[in-house]
Amino acid sequence: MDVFSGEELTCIRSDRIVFAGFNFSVKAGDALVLSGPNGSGKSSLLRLMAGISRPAAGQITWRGKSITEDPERFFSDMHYVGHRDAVKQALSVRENLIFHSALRSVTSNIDNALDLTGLAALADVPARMLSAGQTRRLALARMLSSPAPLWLLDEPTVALDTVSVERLRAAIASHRKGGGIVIASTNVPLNIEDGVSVDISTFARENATLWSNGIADELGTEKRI
Amino acid sequence: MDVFSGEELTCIRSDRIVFAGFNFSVKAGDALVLSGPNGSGKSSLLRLMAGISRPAAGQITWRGKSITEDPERFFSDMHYVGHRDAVKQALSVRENLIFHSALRSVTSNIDNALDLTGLAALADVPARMLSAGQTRRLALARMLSSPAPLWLLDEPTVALDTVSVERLRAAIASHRKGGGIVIASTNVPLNIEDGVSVDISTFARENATLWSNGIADELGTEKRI
Amino acid sequence: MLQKYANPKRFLTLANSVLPWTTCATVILIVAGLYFAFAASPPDYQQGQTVRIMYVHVPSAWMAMFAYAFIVVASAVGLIWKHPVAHVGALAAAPIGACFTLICLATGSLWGKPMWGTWWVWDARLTSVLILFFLYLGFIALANAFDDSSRGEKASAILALIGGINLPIIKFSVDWWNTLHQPASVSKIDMPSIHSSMLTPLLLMGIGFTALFVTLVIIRVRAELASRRINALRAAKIHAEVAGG
Amino acid sequence: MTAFFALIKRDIRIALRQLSDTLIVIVFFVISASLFPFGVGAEPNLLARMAPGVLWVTALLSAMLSFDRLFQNDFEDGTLELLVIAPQPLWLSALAKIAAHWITTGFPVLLVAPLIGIMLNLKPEGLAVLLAAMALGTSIISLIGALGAALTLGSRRSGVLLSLLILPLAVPVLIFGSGAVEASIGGYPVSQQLLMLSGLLLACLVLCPWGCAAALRIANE
Amino acid sequence: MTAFFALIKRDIRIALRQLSDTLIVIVFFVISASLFPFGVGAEPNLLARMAPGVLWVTALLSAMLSFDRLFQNDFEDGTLELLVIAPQPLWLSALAKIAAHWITTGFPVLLVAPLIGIMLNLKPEGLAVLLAAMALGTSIISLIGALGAALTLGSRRSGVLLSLLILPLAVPVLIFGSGAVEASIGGYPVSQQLLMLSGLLLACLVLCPWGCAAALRIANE
Ligand code: HEM
Ligand SMILES: Nc1ncnc2c1ncn2[C@@H]1O[C@H](COP(=O)(O)OP(=O)(O)OP(=O)(O)O)[C@@H](O)[C@H]1O
Ligand SMILES: Nc1ncnc2c1ncn2[C@@H]1O[C@H](COP(=O)(O)OP(=O)(O)OP(=O)(O)O)[C@@H](O)[C@H]1O
Ligand SMILES: [Mg+2]
Ligand SMILES: [Mg+2]
Repeated sequence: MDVFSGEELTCIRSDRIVFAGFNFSVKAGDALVLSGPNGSGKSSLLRLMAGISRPAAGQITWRGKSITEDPERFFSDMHYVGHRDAVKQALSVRENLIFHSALRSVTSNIDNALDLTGLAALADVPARMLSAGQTRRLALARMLSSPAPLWLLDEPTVALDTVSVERLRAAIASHRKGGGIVIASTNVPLNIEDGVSVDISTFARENATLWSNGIADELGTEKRI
Repeated sequence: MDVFSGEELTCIRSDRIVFAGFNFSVKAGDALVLSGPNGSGKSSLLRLMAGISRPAAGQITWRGKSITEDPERFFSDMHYVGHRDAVKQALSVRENLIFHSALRSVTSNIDNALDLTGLAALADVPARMLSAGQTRRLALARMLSSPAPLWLLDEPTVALDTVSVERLRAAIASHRKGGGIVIASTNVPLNIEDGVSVDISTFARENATLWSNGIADELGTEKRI
Repeated sequence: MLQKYANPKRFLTLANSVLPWTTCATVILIVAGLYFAFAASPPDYQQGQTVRIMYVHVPSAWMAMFAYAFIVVASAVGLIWKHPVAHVGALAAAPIGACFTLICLATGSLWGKPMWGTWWVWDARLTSVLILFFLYLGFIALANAFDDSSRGEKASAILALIGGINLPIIKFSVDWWNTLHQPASVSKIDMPSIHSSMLTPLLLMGIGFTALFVTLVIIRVRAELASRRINALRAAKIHAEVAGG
Repeated sequence: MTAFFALIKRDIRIALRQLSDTLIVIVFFVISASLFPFGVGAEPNLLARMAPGVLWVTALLSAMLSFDRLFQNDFEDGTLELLVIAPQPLWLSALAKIAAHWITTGFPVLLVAPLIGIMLNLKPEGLAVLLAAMALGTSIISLIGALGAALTLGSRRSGVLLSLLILPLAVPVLIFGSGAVEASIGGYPVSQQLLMLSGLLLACLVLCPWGCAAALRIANE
Repeated sequence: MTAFFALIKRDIRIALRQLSDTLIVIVFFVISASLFPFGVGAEPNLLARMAPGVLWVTALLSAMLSFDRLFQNDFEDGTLELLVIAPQPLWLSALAKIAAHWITTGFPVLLVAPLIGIMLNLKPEGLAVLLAAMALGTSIISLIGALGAALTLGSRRSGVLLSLLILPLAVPVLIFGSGAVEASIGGYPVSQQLLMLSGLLLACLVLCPWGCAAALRIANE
């Protein structure tokens, strides 16, 4: 059974159609890797999937329900790590994690997350003093500190050193073994075991803009633009 | 003859010695690749080399003169691309480049830089609408738009797609062929042809801090603390 | 010469040998000053007993300015020669100077009530002392506003240098503008125009306050250096762990 | 609700990371209020007449200074995205941030207001009313300011105009607030002004968190 | 010098694209000054007495709203690093940013000041002097404010800390500025006050860009 799927997704950014007619569906334990050149819409797609923005057309389903129908449930089943790290410079590493886990209803294991990302020794250091890769690890630790079946990761390996990349790969593997789903975008080969790879740029519509050559008609009026 | 060199460099961040006794020297056409795990001091070293911060001890020489002696000349001979992209969201891609080239005294070729980074089509788009990789390319275009013999690059390939990485590699090769110098930090293999690689973490001093166990003595009073 | 004592270790050795002397001097001078001020000097023929406020007011006004001058010099040394201890010294002196300024303001307005009939007037000298007080507060707040202590001490050092213009304004405001406040009579360049029975306690208190200031600064610098050493050791331990694991 | 309090706690912790930060709010209020004697001259009667107006303007200003940062930091570092997709309603998160803002700026202002009133020769009869009116007024200002801050975030075009419309909304607060103080000094009843302020507060409590949530969602699209 | 003007041009362009930051200063100036008739009652004589002081204090306080952002954006996105290592002196870049700040905030305030003066029953004799004094005064405030902004860059709660630093330094401007207007209304000569303001401007022109440059360099260490 498909746990997470999307149908005929169209993304419009500033009146330009970035991609259209994108379908996906993943089951428990699956991994989906989004690739494509810069600007092809990987981040935009992940933001649609996470419910941060709404698709211009099409819909996304989580466990048989549209994600707009019961957003609270969907949001508590999902972790999103975007380009930006959501790290508060003034707070210590641990305080950052405590805050983010308080936003979620499930119990969380912060020490475990710190160990998994190799940040345990830095727990009480202000985040301002972290290097670029350490900051990125803190963002990943946020995800590892509380369980959720769906992980949406936007270029998770950026700025990580090789040891940390290995650790992340191990975390993804064990997450999938437990029935978790991972959808990640990347520009470097991620080498996720038997992950399905999709090149999002094949769904681009050259020269298609919302107001040119009747795209608005084509999308139809019953689908929200 | 050494064009750019540093002697016994020591870097202190928030009272902690990140590395000490680091020496380097590069000649025209050389490439130096800095590696090391997250937090080992790659970015800190590049900022010392660029003259953004001052070493706690040691000195850096450009064409036989300390860079603090004639900073204006050194700065006009150097390009630095850091973790942060220095891109103004409210300005268009071209306006961003025009501004940065106005800061430099040499004439610049903005259209060429746009072509080299594949941003020509996006020239009049506000930078706010760029994707992560496109923003990074804009930062690199700033460097390509005006000539300077020394390039200091902090993880230049972050967020770039494979085509852009190839383009960057080509730009670096042609820069070196013209007698340019490249110093780059990276966490992923950069494959720069016959570039020298240094692992900065071998210069770490465990337990060494400014205020503890007489480090200030050790650094000596004739070297600035 | 300066270079030598910029080093935390050497500074501590020096400070520890000086401290007992300044402590003794403080106690002796202030006790003697208070005796002359309250027992051995006459009331003023015009101002009566209230003149005794002067023996606290004037020395603390001097110290308010002296402490700020000290901060300016220490900041300049810290910025130009990059001596870490100079910055620590400036930070140590700031709260002490702020206290002297507050005492000067408080005793001044206590004195102002019987003399001028009001607690406060917006006259040039009074206003510039109030500004000095705000500068102290700004200096302290700025120095403590950064996670990285070295950032804070450098930023506040720049503030101190620029705020230094206020000092001549305070000093000469009474000569430049016609104000209610008394012009200088003790600290005039040529000869003091004040009777020696009043001058003695005034000078005793002045020197005593200076000794007090030096003592307090040394104590505070010592404490600060110790706490930095502890923090630094802690940070080093953390990062050694990071590098190791 | 744990998320609600976690958000408040985090914002307060960031604001109060060190003690000097709290003191600064108070010092700012004191300094800006004490600027008026410099400008106007130190005549006690004149000062006393101006006191209510001065108090309210400086209170509004000290709150104003902090609004552009209210959501900006969270927006830029990506925390706001996470609040949008946190498993709790966004308006509740917005309300939590507004509450934290009030606690860290409105409340200290409230505490020192009587002192500044005395410094400006405000008659003692006015102090109790001043406190009551300020408690209401600073809350309203926090709510309205947050709405303005949310609107200016990201979506530049519409945000600018809307925030300019928002700012004049604070004017009624100033009018009723200083009106109440004036009335109490003059010995007139103040219930009408306080009632108006309470009504405004209620309206803002209903509208502003909702508006904030909508604006924040748009900013993150 | 091309870099100098490029910097001014860029800052003005950004200010025009993000109008809210610019307009908020003027709107606040108008609103807070026009509050006084409400707070004090509309007695023409009393208003006229207060007018110079109120004008100066509200102009200073509303300028305060804009300093927060002066270097902040450039600092966060990394542009400031590049200014530090640009092949032109950093104090010149700082001066360019200060000039742009004055053009986008000080100058508009100057333009509306006479209108507000009339609104507050300021005698027409005072308007010319008001303009002259304000032209000097707003420039000084821009210079001092930039220094404060540079010093507090990267600190916690920089907005409020900034005011604590700037307001005391700006007090002389206030005293001489409103003094000049009051003197001109009373028919006294104003040359002494204007001379003092010019002297202050000169001192600030020498010290502030230098201080800014030093502070910006430290902020990027
Ligand atoms: C809050 C109000 C006051 C402040 C801020 C203040 C400030 C100062 C300062 C800064 C000095 C040091 C001047 C110097 O050494 O050149 C000073 C000295 C002095 N003050 Fe005040 N003062 C205040 C009120 C008064 C009052 C009410 C009186 C008495 C009428 C007074 C009498 C004096 C005298 C006699 C000196 C010594 C001048 C000399 O011999 O140099 N002050 N005050
Ligand atoms: N702003 C800062 N203040 C204090 N310490 C800092 C600051 N930035 C970095 N550090 C510390 O300095 C050390 C070196 O950091 P740096 O950013 O140079 O590392 P890096 O090698 O570039 O790492 P990365 O691969 O993650 O970018 C780290 O241990 C970090 O904790
Ligand atoms: N905030 C925005 N407003 C308008 N358009 C945007 C915005 N962000 C991105 N775009 C446009 O949408 C398209 C897709 O951007 P997106 O960020 O999804 O690309 P991406 O595949 O993640 O690229 P990258 O590999 O560089 O991260 C791009 O063409 C970009 O120009
Ligand atoms: Mg992306
Ligand atoms: Mg780095």
